[in-house]
Amino acid sequence: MNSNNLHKKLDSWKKKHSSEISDIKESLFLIKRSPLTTIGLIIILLLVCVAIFAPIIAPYNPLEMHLDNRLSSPSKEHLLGTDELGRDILSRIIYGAGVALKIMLIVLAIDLPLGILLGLIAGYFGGWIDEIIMRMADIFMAFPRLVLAMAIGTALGPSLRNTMIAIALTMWPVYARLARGQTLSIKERTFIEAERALGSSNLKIIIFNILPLCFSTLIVRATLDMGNIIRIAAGMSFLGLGAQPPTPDWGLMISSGRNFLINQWWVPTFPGFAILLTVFAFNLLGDGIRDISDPHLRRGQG
Amino acid sequence: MLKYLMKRLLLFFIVIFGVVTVTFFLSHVIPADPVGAILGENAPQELIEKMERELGLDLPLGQQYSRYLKGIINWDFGISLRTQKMVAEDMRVYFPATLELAIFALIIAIIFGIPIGVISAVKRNQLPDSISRVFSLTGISMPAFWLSLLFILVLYYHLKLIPAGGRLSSGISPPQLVTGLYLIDSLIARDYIIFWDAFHHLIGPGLVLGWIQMAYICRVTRSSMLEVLNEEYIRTARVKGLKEKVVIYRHAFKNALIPVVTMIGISFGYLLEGSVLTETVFGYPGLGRYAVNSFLSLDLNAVIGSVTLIAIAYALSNLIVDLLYAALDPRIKY
Amino acid sequence: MQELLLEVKDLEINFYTYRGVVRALNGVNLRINKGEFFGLVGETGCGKSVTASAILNLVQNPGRIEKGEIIFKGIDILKMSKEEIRKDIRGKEITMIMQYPIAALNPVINNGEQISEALIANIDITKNEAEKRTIELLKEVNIPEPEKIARQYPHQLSGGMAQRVMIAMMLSTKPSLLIADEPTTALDVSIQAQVLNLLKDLVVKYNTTILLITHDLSVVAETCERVGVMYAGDMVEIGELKHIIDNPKHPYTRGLINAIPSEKRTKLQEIKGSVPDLVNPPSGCRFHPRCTFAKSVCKQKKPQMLEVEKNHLVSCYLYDGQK
Amino acid sequence: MFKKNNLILIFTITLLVTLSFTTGVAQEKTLIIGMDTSPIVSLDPAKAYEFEGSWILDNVYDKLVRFKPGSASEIEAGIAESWEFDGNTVTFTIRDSAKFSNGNPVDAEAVAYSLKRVAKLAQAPSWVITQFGITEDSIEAIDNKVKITMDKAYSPTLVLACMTYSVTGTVDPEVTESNVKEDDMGMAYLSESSAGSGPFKLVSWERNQSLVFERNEDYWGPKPELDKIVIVDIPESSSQLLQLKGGSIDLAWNLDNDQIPDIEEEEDLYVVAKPQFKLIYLAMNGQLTPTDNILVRNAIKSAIDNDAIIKAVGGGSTPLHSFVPEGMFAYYDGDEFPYNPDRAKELLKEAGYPDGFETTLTVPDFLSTEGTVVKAYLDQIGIKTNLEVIAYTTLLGKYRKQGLDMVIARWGADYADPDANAKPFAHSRTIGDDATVKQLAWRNAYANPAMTDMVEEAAFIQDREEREKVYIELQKKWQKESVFEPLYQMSIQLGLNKEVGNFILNELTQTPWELITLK
Repeated sequence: MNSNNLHKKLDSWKKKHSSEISDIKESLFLIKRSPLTTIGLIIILLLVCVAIFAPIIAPYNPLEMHLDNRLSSPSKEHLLGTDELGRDILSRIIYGAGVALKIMLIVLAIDLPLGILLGLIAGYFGGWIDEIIMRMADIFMAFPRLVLAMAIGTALGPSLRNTMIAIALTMWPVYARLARGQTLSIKERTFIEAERALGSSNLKIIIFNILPLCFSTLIVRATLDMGNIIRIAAGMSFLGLGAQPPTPDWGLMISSGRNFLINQWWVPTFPGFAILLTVFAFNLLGDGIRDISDPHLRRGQG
Repeated sequence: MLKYLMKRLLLFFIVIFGVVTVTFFLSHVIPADPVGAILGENAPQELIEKMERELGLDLPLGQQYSRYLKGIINWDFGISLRTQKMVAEDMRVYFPATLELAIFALIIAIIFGIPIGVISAVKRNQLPDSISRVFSLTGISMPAFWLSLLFILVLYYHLKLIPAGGRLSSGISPPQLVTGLYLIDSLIARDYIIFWDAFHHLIGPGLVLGWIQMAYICRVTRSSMLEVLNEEYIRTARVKGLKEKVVIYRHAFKNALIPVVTMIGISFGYLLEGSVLTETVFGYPGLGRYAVNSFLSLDLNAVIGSVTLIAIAYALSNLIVDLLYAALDPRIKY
Repeated sequence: MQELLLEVKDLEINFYTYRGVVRALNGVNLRINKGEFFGLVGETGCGKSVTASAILNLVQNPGRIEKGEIIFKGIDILKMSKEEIRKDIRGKEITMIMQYPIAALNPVINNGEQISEALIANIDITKNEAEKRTIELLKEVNIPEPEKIARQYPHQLSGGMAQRVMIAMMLSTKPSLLIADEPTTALDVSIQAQVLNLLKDLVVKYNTTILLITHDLSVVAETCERVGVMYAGDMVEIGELKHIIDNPKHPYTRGLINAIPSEKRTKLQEIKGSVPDLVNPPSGCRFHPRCTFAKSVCKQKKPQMLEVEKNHLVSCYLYDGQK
Repeated sequence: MFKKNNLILIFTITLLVTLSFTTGVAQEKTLIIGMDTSPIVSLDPAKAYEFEGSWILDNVYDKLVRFKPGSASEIEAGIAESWEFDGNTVTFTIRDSAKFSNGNPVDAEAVAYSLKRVAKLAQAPSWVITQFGITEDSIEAIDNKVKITMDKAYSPTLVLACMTYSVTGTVDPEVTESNVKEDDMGMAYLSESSAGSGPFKLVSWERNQSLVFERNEDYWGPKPELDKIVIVDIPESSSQLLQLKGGSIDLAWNLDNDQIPDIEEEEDLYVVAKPQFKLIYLAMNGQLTPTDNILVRNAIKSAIDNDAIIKAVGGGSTPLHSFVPEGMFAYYDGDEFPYNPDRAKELLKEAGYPDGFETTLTVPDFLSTEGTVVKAYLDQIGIKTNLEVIAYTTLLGKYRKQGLDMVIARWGADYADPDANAKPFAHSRTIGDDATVKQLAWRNAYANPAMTDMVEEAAFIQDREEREKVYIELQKKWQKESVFEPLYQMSIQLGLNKEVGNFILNELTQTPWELITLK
């Protein structure tokens, strides 16, 4: 009885959202068809696995020093060599995956809600609230991101947490603007008018009608930014404004390894490859998703 | 048009005001001791306090802020603690260096980025597209500081193709100051040795920044071209029997250029950003390195000065892009 | 005997999409005579526009011409090289006007230049002459102040004006065949008639053949001499205008006619069911699931074209063996 | 006979040819140095206060006295031929042969002017002389003598050691006075020009590019072999190494310890190394729990393996357990708390922290390796250490407000006397704002009146041996009670091309440029 009811509900839901469902199906198909996107996705999945199972995969403890085995070149024991404190570089890179992913996820976890909130308020209510929020956004966007992140990072003091806050503060305007634009366009649609006529409160309209639509747009944008976040965080660490030693952070590893560039090239080089590969994978995915989500680009791709 | 320009200018000043305010308060909440750092760990307390008084660092924050605003209106950011010179004067030396580097990189980026992007779009999902996408995505994904290190290792150390860093070789003195851009100044002075030397020094950092920017420009060109190639008027052009080259370059490209121009404007901002890291690694005496050093030593006046200048340059480039729009797209009239 | 201009034989086009292969054209046959005003009617998605694209060799990815012939003036276009088609066919022999004229004009090139460009590309003419000729052409399509319009950009034009510019452009090279793909659909009703009449006049003047593609039977009724009706990638009926309007044979054509509001009918009849998904088209006659007369044979084999009267062909088993 | 004549002939011809050759194609002898010049703020002796600046100024300006080449304890005559201490006064006799690089003579007036200028301008390094109570009024030029009156009768070794500092460099009053801007006594002008009598003069300074020096032909001492010295700004140590190997520079100033073995491998390069009067130390807050507990502090002192730290930074440094560095008068090499993790754990237990505790260790960015290693050792005895690596400026800001739990920092002696380090490390009578010397001990909120008395007393002991005894006693006490644990003594290690010779360094980073040779 109950399950029957559920089925019915599910069916009606499916019917109601048939276009969305087929959209998702189509997107998945397109991802599968684009080899580059697939490669990106596979690398990311691998990376996530590496991050989760780091303690199992990593051959050594990433923090363990062996001062008698400093700066040894890649060998059977240490596939990517050791750093200036005799730590195994491969293990540090493996653990670094988790650090990089964590930074990215937390930044997005701050920015998506923040951007949506501000964008919704600005777009839905308009007027002077809109004006204030958007001018704030303009000001924050008037800095090149790294410079602003540097300023905030310096002010808050260098730490991984503050790096994430700094990067998040530089990125919210993008999301706020998107959410605002989306809100504005949705607001004018007839079904919102209808809801309002039926006496729904602003909050209810925002939560049930506007929010879900904003969210999907912002998610697409977020996939485009994922690589960027990791890259900027690495830059901050490189300048000494990010992760603190002995954290196995890739940017920090390059920063402390840069003086060994000539004679112990593996110390700064491998973490750089790790950053490149990760950001590259996220960009492949982001590009793919953007291609798919853009109706103009979708057309003719089939 | 005039009204639009006025509105844009007003916004410009609001943004700059905001930037200065944000930077000021950000940099003054830090419990730092820039004076102590400059005077060294051995400096006695009285001396530090004396210098702080001289610089007005002992005043209440509000008072310091109003002093700053007054100064900035006269383009006076005070004295840099680190270099002991007027910040405005320092920036006059460092900014042209960054400008030269940025322009050089931008030229590289445009020369390569646009054609590759066009080819990529035209040969969509074919081998050239895949190659160019991987190439440009690599550029976008590349940490600038790391690429700079690799360039030094490979191009300088192993291949001896570029100098290790700096703006001129040690024996060569800068040309007569006209624009501050060595390439142009040396040409004005007809000193080709300086020209060649300055050019030689630009290659390394220029290629690093250029490659990264090229990637962005290439990407935007590609997607913009793809969008345009789906437009009806492209079909019309084909129906007319125009050559494919004409269809792509005259009909599609001209339309696709509009977002590309925006990207180039934004690129300029990215270049300033990239120059922070690249200049540091290459030891290129530009504004980016000046900003980093100021940040690290919390040389507050210099921090505010360089950030303000960067923001102005950034905002100006956006303004120019907006005006360029009008020139490119007859549909836009302000 | 009328001279044959274009013959489409057994044209089959598939689109390779994510959902599977869309069988857009299922062996279409079509003959267009010189100087005639031919109408191609059907619902959206029935393959009429694809047919037009195929004639210009502009079928876009992921579409592919699987088999068939398109014989234009005795030569199979499909066997020509891309470059030959571009040089000798498109622009010179066959041109096309589109549904959304403003979108079909390049927004960053002024109107005059877009026309003279077509002239220069196809005719041995200097730039100066081309510009002069452009103004004349604009006059011919009844554009007031042609010099001014030539200097303007497409976004400054109304839809009707833009379509006139398109017509001037596409007729500038005196092509043998002009394909008009829904030329009036996007225009205001008052302008529609003007544009259609203009087309009619110019066909005579330029001695051009027109292939008019539309979903609107009334447009066909006003202008065309012969009509082809398409359904789901099949040509179901071809005949002179009077055959189709007054004596439709195919059940689908009948349905279409019945759906037109007119004085005679008090009740509009809708065709039951919906257009099939061409990834999995119905077997045999693609119309059979919606056909009230469907027999078992209809499900098994695609019916052949039968001449039910002179110049009136139908693809339906109802008439099998009648003649 | 014939044979001999022949030989002479051949010899003469060879000589002539060689001579004409060398004079004809005589190349300027230019030494090119790669250095991160960004620390150099000003080249005015009254203002410059960083190693690089002082290193340069020692060769552009003459001081009253100086250390013998390579030494940091033996004083020799500078611009003053002789000197005489009498209670709280000292009188220097100025040599008469010295000339400024523009030909003006160097006289007692000029010396007195320069010292008064330092006192009046009161810039960063001025305290090196004003600490003796020297003011503008206490400096007098009498004929060819300069008489200086101090507020107390300080130990002559201490006073002379301070007089070797570059701040006492003699500037040309004429040049300085003719370039005064807004009462600055020529400070703006001298910051990028030179008006000295040293072996070299500054020709140009293009910031972030290069500094160029030329020989002062009027120098009173031995004629320098070099014609020119160019210091090129190369901020990155790896770039310096590369350019040294590539031959575009002759000397790399900012090499990392780990780059040294690479230089030693190269056939045409060599290393000049010298321990410096600079040390890296760990300090604990004397007021905050739990480091206010002496047992906890001693546990931490026992927990750290100094040798491991030296290894971690790439070797080349010298172990150090007290505040007087090796090479300085009254050096003491004993260690009350050598590395002993078991003892550390016991001490911790005794202090009431058997399971350790959590704390924050703040280090400046350039000492992050040291911080990482110390953290690892503290973690081992159960002290959970959060490492905080921050910019030096920020660190100093917190440090000066007594706001750090634990810190690793560096300290450099300004003059070669134990007093230079005893004061900051051991002089602190109170931790309140009324303290007279708010130096390292005070910054760590640590007061020890008994040690403070000893520091003050030692500064006035005239007898060298007795003074040494007091300092050694002080150091033992300091090791047992204080909040400091020295980690190591820093060394300077330069990479040079073998064509450069006689490059001498002392513990205060001083090099007589006039002695440098170049093939």
